[in-house]
Amino acid sequence: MSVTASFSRRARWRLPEIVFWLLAFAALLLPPGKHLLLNEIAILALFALSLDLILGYAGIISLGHAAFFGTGAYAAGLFCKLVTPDPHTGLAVAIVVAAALGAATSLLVLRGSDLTRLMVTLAVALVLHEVANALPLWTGGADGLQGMTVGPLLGHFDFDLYGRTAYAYSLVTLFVLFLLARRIVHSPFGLSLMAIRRNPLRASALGVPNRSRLIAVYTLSAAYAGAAGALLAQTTAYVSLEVLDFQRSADVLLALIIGGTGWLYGGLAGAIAFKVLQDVLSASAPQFWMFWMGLFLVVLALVGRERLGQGVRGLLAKVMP
Amino acid sequence: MATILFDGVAYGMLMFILACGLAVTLGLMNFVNLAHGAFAMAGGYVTVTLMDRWGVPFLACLPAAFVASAALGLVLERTLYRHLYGRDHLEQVLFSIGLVFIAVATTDYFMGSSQRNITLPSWLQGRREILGVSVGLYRSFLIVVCGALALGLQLGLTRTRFGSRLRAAVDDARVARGLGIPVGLVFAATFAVGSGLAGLGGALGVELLGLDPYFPMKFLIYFLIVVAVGGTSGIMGPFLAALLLGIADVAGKYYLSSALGGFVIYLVLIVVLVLRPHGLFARAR
Amino acid sequence: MDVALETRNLGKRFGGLVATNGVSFKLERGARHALIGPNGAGKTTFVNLLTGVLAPSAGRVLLEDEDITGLRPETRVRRGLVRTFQINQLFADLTPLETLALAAGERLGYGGRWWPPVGGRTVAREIEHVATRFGLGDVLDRRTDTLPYGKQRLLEIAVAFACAPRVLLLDEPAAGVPAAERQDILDAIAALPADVSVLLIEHDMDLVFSFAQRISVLVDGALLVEGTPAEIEADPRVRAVYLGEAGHG
Amino acid sequence: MLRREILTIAALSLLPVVAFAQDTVKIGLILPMTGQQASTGKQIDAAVKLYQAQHGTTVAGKKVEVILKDDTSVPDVTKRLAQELVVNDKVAVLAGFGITPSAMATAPIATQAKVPEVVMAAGTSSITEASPFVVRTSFTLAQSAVPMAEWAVKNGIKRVVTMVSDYGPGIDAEKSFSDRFKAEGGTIIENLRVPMRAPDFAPVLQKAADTKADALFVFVPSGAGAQFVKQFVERGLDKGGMKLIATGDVTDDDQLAGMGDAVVGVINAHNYSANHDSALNKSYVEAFRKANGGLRPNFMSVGGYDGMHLIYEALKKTGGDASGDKLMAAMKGLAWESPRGPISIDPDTRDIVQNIYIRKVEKKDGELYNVEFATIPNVKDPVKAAKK
Repeated sequence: MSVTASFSRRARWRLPEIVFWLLAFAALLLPPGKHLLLNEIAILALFALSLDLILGYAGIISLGHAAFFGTGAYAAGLFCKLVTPDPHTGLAVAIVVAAALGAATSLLVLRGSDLTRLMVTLAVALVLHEVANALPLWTGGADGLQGMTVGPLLGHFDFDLYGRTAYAYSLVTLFVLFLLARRIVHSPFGLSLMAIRRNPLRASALGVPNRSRLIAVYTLSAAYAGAAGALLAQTTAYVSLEVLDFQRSADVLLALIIGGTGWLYGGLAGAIAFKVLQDVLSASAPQFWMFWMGLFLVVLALVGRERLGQGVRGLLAKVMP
Repeated sequence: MATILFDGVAYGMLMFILACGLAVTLGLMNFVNLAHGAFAMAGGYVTVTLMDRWGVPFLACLPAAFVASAALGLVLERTLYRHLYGRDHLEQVLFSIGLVFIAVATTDYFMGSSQRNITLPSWLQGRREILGVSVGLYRSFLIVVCGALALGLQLGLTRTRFGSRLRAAVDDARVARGLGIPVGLVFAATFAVGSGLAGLGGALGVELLGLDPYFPMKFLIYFLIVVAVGGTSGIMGPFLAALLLGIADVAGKYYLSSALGGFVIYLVLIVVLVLRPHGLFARAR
Repeated sequence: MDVALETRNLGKRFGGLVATNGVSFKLERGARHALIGPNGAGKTTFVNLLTGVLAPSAGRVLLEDEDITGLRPETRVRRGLVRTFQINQLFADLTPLETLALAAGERLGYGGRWWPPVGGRTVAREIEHVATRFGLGDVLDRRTDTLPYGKQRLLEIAVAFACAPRVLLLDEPAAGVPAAERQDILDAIAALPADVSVLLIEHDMDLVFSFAQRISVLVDGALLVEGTPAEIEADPRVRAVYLGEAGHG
Repeated sequence: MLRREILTIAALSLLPVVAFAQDTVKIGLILPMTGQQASTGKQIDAAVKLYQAQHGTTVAGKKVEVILKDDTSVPDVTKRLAQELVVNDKVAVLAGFGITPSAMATAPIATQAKVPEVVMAAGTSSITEASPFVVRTSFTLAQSAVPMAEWAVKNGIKRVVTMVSDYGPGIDAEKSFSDRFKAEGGTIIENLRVPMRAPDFAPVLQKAADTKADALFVFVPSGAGAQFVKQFVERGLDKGGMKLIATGDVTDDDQLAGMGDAVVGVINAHNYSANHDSALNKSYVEAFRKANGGLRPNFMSVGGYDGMHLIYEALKKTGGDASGDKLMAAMKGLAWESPRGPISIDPDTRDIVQNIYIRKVEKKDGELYNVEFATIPNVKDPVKAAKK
């Protein structure tokens, strides 16, 4: 049947995807040295993936996504300190807490222009930042949350100085959540999100309940961001106010735009490009790397990420979803 | 009480001058220019350098700051910005953040990363009793200058040929071109004036806000708040929003404890935007 | 007499402007009814009030005797009140397959599912059925914006049809379609099932008179007159309105 | 296969990661070179470079190599950089740390890898307690705030309003000042805090003015000081008879010259003034300015300069042995003369012991300086002292 065949083609795994993940896992076997950076990349990739779910798939732009990242980080940190050092339950708790915050604040971003949403999300993150600063008994205030001793992974593997355990943990979490996201964007729910992003009026004329879908995806995205925050808290055994900082929201937005919105690998590619570039530039020019980074962004925008990436993307889009 | 109100008004007026260029580019030209603060910073550094190095009097620095920033705006508009009109908002974000990075790094390289200060002329220092209220002379100066500028802008936008051309160009660039309006030039001139005003605001703000290479990032949030709350349909909305922001900020910090005072302004922002997604003073659509 | 869709004293004002003025209107079950009116008569506002995009300032909307005035657009769609769009509002970079899957999936209650992939057996069968009916079978996998305009307009109707309408609002379905492809659209409309009540909002008098059994005329936001095509054609007020509007109709 | 891999990782992580018997001793210098704290990073970086230019790059037969990294003041980045420096570059010492959270985040690495962490800037008291490998060459806020409180009481100031930036160091300053001031019989009328994002001080200053206190004690991070003092004067508080007393961050040497005459007469307490009267300091200031285009060294710079001195001296004592335990043992109790005056490392707390000077801003040779007029010798961190 042609229709069924067409459908099954939509979600099929392509070779480059498989290669990508094999490489990511193979990096675990590298000699120690780069796993710490890889861990940071995996966390930023997950964070960017979470932003892509709302920006690329549902059209909600956010300049305050750190609200959920930070909430997840603090939730994981406090849970580790107060309840149990086991990382897995901590991760689960962080996801639930961030998702709850996402559900609660989703009502604020249901309508409005890009500018409105930009400002509302930004304001939510800033409020949380101030709240965290105002509760030093809980969060440690500006000194950061200390005294986290994260338990071993699966009860066996300690988070060591080399960061290999950390990278393995973050990568597996990223991979599992990526699989879930991949499943979701190819589901009827994902399809309806794409319709809402393109034209909300039209989507509702097809019977799509825009509000509940947006609430659902915003909550989901918050959960993902919370997971990323929890990974950061657990692999660094430390949470500071910077997890809620404006800079963090801006960075993840930059990374996602660099990689391209609306395809799941955009956040991943962007995170790799952004972090590697930052690492290389700031190692070679600690005082002046911002200039080169800025130049890169300007050129990227002027040449047009579309045009620049069209060759590459066109090729990839054929083989990746 | 009156003093607090007065302080807030002065602060708000300054914010308006700094942000009104953004209201025009974002609101009228639909361009997300997150690098707006860089032009303000340019004006600030022009002033500091002129005063420090060549002893130019403060008043003479203000027009210089305007002209320098406007020229910078014009050059960048003609060479870079215009290629991004009508492009995706996200690409504009990418571009303008990149520009901020470049501006910050370059300024840091040439001007150093420390805070810079100016010394006001003595006739602008100190306080006076006016109608029983003790007011700062510099803040009074700010209110007079910025108030006059706001009035001038409003008249310029509504009463002059240039204003009507701009509005036509913004409404529908194609139709405007058909009517013989040089749309590209109108946009460039508008952009330059907006940048110039930001530069002037930067010069006026050194005394109150300080000046360092990270100025464009530090105050971006405030500029965006002014534009978002004010709505993007003209100049008066952002003007009122800036006043409101100034008064709310100052009064919030005065009457509430620090912990609350810090985020009262953001809560107000959320409430306003949820109730009026297009801004407090936007015309209903 | 069975009423499919009804408005009672429906009104809408924007500030001082009255866009819809006390419209009481009935669409009978299985009707082929047309709504005409000069430019600016308030047809678009009226459709937006019916579909729930706008909230009325006064009056009620009833679908099969049930009050739906406060319902959201998507809820109305699921109750069977479906519309097509006058200006092309299809999802340009999705395929007809995806667009139809969206409509059919929502109707069959799969729309919110996030685990199974798009296009279960029921939905696939439904799409094949609709695609065959509207002659879209061979273009299902192409991007919508690469289709000939006539096909796009057909897809517009097909998508609405996939929502299983009981009342279908057709907003200028043939506007802008090249003459060569026009007949396909007319055929598709003519072949709509008899139990679907159709309200055609149209400028094109040829289409109106060939299709409609009843016609309502909307002028300045209010119903001017309603009757059979012959009655409308003979009505001097309608003539006055249309002659007054130079070069139209 | 996987199992063996895991065992290898486990085995590796047990080894202390230190370079033994190598000819080069590497120091990982992590500073905020960009971002709001960039001026701190630049001062310290310049001082470290100056120290190496003056004292050579070889000590006890070892070549000392400094690797500079920019952490942009984001603590998780600091931590990652520290880890990479330890694992990849095998540094023997971690140094720098512009802000408290950065130093705190790195402390577990220092403990785990047994690598000394020389804190050259961050000023919260508790940092040295976060790891037995932390040693500090900057200052603690309480070190400045407590002598300020004592001086105020002795000089007839009875009723004080405090105003601090609302974050860790600010709260430290507020608490230590208030506690001591009250203990000495003074009255704190109100503790005001300003949010970190506070571009306008007008409202808090108005609040302070309304209290009609004898003096306003203030801590704001270096950088916000100039605006604060200007607005203080603009509000006429100085003429209203309210004294302004502060920690030395407010009248930071880095910016003092450009602050204008408004700051003349501000009384403050701190560990270093570029105007400190000693031969060593005069040559230090001169060399620093020469190497950095006229930039005046501030209290951050001496933290970096003395930090390098500490590392060099410790290496001399160990005869070039750069293992963490030996270096730490050598560092404890070291005493020397710094450009700021005599200083030493408290062997119990690994925190710095130094003179605190009460200063007044004055114009000398047409430039503004913090002129020292009273000395409180050998001040230990009062917060830790109180705990004993």
